[in-house]
Amino acid sequence: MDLTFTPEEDAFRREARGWLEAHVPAKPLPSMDTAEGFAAHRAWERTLNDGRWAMVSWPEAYGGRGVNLIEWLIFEEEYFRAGAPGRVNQNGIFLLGPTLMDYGTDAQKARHLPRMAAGEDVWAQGWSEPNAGSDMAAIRATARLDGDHYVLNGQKTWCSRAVFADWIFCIFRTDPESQRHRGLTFILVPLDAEGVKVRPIAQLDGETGFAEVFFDDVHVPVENRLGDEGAGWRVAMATAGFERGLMLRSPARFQSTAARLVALYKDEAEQADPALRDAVVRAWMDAEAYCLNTYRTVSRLMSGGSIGAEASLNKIFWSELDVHMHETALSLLEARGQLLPHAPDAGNVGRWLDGYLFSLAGPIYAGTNEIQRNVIAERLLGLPKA
Amino acid sequence: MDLTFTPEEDAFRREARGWLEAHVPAKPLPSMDTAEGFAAHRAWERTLNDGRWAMVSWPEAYGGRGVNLIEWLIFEEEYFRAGAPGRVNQNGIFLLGPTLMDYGTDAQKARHLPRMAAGEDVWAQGWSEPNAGSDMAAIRATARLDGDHYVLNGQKTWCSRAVFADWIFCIFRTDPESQRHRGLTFILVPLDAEGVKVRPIAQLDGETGFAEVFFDDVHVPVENRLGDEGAGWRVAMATAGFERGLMLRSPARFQSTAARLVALYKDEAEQADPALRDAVVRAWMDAEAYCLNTYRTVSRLMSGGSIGAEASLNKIFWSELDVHMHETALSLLEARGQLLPHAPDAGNVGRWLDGYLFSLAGPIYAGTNEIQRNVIAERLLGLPKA
Amino acid sequence: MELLFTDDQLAFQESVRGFLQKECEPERLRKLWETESGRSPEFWAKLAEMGILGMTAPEEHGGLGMNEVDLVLVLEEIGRAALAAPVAETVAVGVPLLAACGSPALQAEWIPKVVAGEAALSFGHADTPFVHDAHVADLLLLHAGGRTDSDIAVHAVPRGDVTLVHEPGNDPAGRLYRVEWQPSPETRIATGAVAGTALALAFDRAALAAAAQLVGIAQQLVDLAAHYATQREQFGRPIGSFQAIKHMLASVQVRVEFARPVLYRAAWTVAEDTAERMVAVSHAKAAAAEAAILAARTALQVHGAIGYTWEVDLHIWMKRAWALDVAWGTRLWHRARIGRAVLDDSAAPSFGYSARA
Amino acid sequence: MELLFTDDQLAFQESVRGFLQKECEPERLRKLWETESGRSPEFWAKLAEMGILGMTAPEEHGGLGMNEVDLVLVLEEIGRAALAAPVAETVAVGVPLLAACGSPALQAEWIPKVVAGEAALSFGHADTPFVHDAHVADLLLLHAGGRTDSDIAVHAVPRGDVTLVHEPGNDPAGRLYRVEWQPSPETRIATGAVAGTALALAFDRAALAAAAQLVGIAQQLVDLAAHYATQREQFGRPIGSFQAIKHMLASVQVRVEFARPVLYRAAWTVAEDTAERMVAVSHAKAAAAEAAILAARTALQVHGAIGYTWEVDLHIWMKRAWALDVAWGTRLWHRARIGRAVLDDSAAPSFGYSARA
Repeated sequence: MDLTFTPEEDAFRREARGWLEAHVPAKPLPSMDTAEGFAAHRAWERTLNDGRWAMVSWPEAYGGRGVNLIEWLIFEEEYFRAGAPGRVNQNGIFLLGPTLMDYGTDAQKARHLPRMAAGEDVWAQGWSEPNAGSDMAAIRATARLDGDHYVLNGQKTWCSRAVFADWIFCIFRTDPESQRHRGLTFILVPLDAEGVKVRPIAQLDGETGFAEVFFDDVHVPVENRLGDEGAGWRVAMATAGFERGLMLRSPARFQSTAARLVALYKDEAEQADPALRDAVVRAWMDAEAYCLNTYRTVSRLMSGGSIGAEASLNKIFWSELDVHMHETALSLLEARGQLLPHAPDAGNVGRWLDGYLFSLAGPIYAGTNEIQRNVIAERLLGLPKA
Repeated sequence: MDLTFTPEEDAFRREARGWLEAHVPAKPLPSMDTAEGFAAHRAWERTLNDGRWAMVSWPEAYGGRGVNLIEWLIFEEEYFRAGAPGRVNQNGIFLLGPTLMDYGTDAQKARHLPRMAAGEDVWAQGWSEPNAGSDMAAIRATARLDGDHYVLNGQKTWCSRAVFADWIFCIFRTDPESQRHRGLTFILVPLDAEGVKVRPIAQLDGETGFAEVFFDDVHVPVENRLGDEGAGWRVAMATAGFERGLMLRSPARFQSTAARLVALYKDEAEQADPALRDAVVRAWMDAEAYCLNTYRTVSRLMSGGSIGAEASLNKIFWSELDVHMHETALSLLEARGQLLPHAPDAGNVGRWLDGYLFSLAGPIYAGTNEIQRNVIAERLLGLPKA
Repeated sequence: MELLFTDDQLAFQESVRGFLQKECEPERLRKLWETESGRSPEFWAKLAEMGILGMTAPEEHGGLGMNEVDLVLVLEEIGRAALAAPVAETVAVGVPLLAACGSPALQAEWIPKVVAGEAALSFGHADTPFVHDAHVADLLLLHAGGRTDSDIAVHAVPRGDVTLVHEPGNDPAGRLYRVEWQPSPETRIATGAVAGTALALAFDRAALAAAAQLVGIAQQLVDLAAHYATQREQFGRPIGSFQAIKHMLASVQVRVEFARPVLYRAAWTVAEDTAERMVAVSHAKAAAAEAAILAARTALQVHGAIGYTWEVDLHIWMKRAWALDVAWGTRLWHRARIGRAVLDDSAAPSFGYSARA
Repeated sequence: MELLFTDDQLAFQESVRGFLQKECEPERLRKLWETESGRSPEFWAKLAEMGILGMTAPEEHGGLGMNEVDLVLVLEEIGRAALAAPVAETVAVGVPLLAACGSPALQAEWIPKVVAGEAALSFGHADTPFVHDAHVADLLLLHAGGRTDSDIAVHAVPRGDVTLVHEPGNDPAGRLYRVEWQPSPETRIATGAVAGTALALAFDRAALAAAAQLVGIAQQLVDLAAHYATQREQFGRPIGSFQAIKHMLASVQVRVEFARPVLYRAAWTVAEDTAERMVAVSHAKAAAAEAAILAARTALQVHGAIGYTWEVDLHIWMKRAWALDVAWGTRLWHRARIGRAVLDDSAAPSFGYSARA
């Protein structure tokens, strides 16, 4: 155990911090759920890529820096400290990219990875269907092999970014006789293909971060299949796997929220109810604990360890922490906390309401916390299936 | 709605308060889980009965005062305010007594009620068996009709008071072919009958409030059956019914604990963590809410209403409240809270530890809170059975 | 001693519920949001026809002369319907305050209009930053001066004489305004101790009305989630058959059910203006808000992603819960008020248990 | 940067676990309770043989010269076994304090005896009312004076020279004593800043040791409950197949798992005596205690009535959890200490996120 950063790690941090200080936009970009904001975020991805900071953990051959996971954590810490924009292409960079490196053909890698890195192709993900949410294996959308093409039919939903994205990755049922997680195939689909219809889904705040995607006899070439036919579940599980999930929820995200909460508390301390002090301390503690646990996990992975059902512990911890932090902030803000960001008196506190609404999705997406608790109970604690 | 007490109610309260002030022992009695304490508590029951305060809600014909439920609440308020001893015969007075009045023959009433009222017969209850806890219908102990006797075999457990009690009431399976809650019969058994063996169960605090009771060819006359053969489940449900359960958990019990917690907080306020102030307030609020809800329920019952699955809401509320109050007290007491009552430095705070251990049984006994949540979900909210 | 509503009170609640179910279903609420004011004069007139707007008005002004015990169940229904109209502001707070402080002429001018559905009121208090639905209130009752000082006064100011700054908030059913205005002798309707007493009572009435609505909202959220859980299937069975779903909804129902008697008792203490009023109202507001906030979280979790969308109605009630939670004192504010009475002043007796013999 | 134990550290943990499973099973613990001291000199000698008692002793006194990172996993196992012996007091706190403040002669007198299993130590600090297992400690290290004033001192007092007042507590595995004694120049081993620094460090070592044991206890409680839930049948199936049971145990495991890295980091800050030590130790103690207390509640609920009995072993660990929860600072005490650093002094950097570039 050695909890000091090495000189090399410090140097990497300095380099990242310097670049980010020089390049992070001074003003926050508009929401990426608007056309204007999406374009601005895509431009930011290009800027990152120009500095070779878009995918630091990718191999250099694909435009990354090939850094290890500790360095990736350091980069994320600097990224959040700098208040840099959200990653509009996170589905591509963190989920599909690494999966392509593992399962893709050379042609697929050459075709997709550079454009993904450069922000030229922004990727949406299409996991869920209306009747396959928590029950992810209940997929019904079909892909029928017809010569050198697949013909796609069906519907995907909760496809984040799909309104403005260029491509989507999905799993389809290629064997109509198959049940559950067998007979599925992982396919990459351009969102401008004929027969694809994207319907934005308005969220409860009125924004459209999600969409439904309808496939009506959509033809895609066989080359768009990732992995073998019928292996879709395994490829999808790899995509959703722990290391990649980790990248979407780096500790710095929660530590930066905790730091903002601490600052808010200091502003409000005089009039705040004394009970809130302890709530702020707990939020800070849990953000630290999440960070420490990630360093522990990463240390283990770097020593050849692997991670399985523990990912479910993580999911529960960060999602509950995120809700708790935002609830505490709203308690501190009292009536002001309900103002929308553009209200005259909202100042800079309107962000907490936005963040609260987003945090409430945490215990739901990426596998509800109920599903995660089943996984922990059955796989880690050995309790019998129902 | 009228939340003032009537002059008659006030007069009843005055009378009860006066009698209790004159009669409640100045020093707490020893634990009723010891032989000495049991005797002292039995003597207290006699004193109560002499003043006709043992069973205020029983009809006058059976030695009670025939008061209504509001007056019963008033009596309990005064009883707890006066710090009067726990009721060693509560299983008899509050559970079996009213059931006898509903289901008993005249001979059974005449034989049991006066002796119960006078504390001459103290009753234990025998609901559970080792494999019939939450799953109460899984009863295996048998009663075989043999001429004018039943022959009892099997085992009951968690029989509170059975170590020193005189009688026990149980349900037995009279139809060996029967399943679940059919074919059961409610039978009254003297604990000194031949073939009855009582084994005390030590609790985690070392006291023996429970016992196991073993029946080995125990013969009891047919007259000891309460209700019809095969109707045992119905009679048992009546015994455990809401109104009777209410009597075991009168609001004053929790309000008196809340009042002690408030007093403790005032003593400790200077050095107490500010977060505990809010915890004390919440405890006080919930004790009040439990009281108000009881007055509401009682008002409804007195207007001809009835109560069903709502009893499960009650069970969860009071048991969680009781744990919360004791946890808060122990938080206030810090290291001192772990001292046993006889420790030199325990002063009068050792009672909180005792109370905490007892409170932890609340979410378990009388139907675990998990069972209660099932009942609420299925019967009140209409969710489907699994 | 009886903690029970009369058959008449329960029957009126039933009829209000039926009326609101018919007139105020989510489809209409959504259409209202798209109008400029977000409120409907036609619907306001229907509320008058139902007798709701006249409930607290004195009989001499055409009202029903009822009190908070009569009103509390109606306000629960208003919460359950997520009604977008200043009923609480007008009926629960405005009319009683006007009746207590307004000159006979002022009362005669305004109260009959309210009863007829031709005017609405709202109320601003220094302890809360916003005035709710001020844009559709014809007359604003406003607190001037501090809480207890000699300058304290109640003013009645027509909307045309103030400047309203709209503060867009999360809940379309209750718009928030900062009111900029100048107190003047012409608008002043009470001063000194009379004003102080009336303002404290009006604040408690507003908090009580919020509590009542929150109980209705909480129950509605539980019912919506239970209904959804009965329909929605995953893993080949309704999700409501999973114990996790059952237990989380059951836990919410416990909090909702135990907020009710607290609410009803608070309504009685306001109606009778007893010594326990402040503690009882704070208890009601804190307990109702806790139930509603827990209900919102749980209902969303039960719905899953679909509950997070604009097109599913769930958010209508969630937003109402979040908004009313922090209106007229947060849970912590109210618990702190109880704490002062129970822990510092020893001024709060326990119901029953502390009764004098 | 690496938050990981070495293979040697993990192997030693394994061997300690095996040893304790064999030597310290519940049957033996219960027999010990019935002895007068509740502690076993034979077992103490075995702990010495295992090398546990010498872990922190300097090599010159026959010890292994190890630090808190080496020790923390062993203390976790000691918690998991509910060991009734003053290992934490002696090894984690006493020996390092003696090694830091004791004269060479005093060290040479006592430390080899500890290493050999012939002596035990305990520690008393003014911030905590009781000295644990003082009755079997041969030498007591005691805090005299206030926290920071000029009178502050560390004394080393043989047990024979103090009066022990037994304060019977709920946990048989850790007896509580009030120590009555007179400081004298003969017993004084450090004064002033040296004493202040050493006492603060000793307090943190004690809190860290309690945290480590609490993590072990918490995991043991979860494992016991999971095992029971797999065996116990109701309604014709193992109760562990019910989602309610699954979810409550899963929720505990989350807290246990996230207490671990916090604990390990705290051990490292103590070993290195870094600027973050106090905050890290407080975090570890508060997080470990929270996990253990939740585990105790949940394990009891899973067991049902049987868990409430003396004859089932569950209470052995519950009582240990309750006792260690309030030893060396309660959760609230430690969170308040974190609060002062984070909210008042801005003295607590975030791990990684606040790193200097």
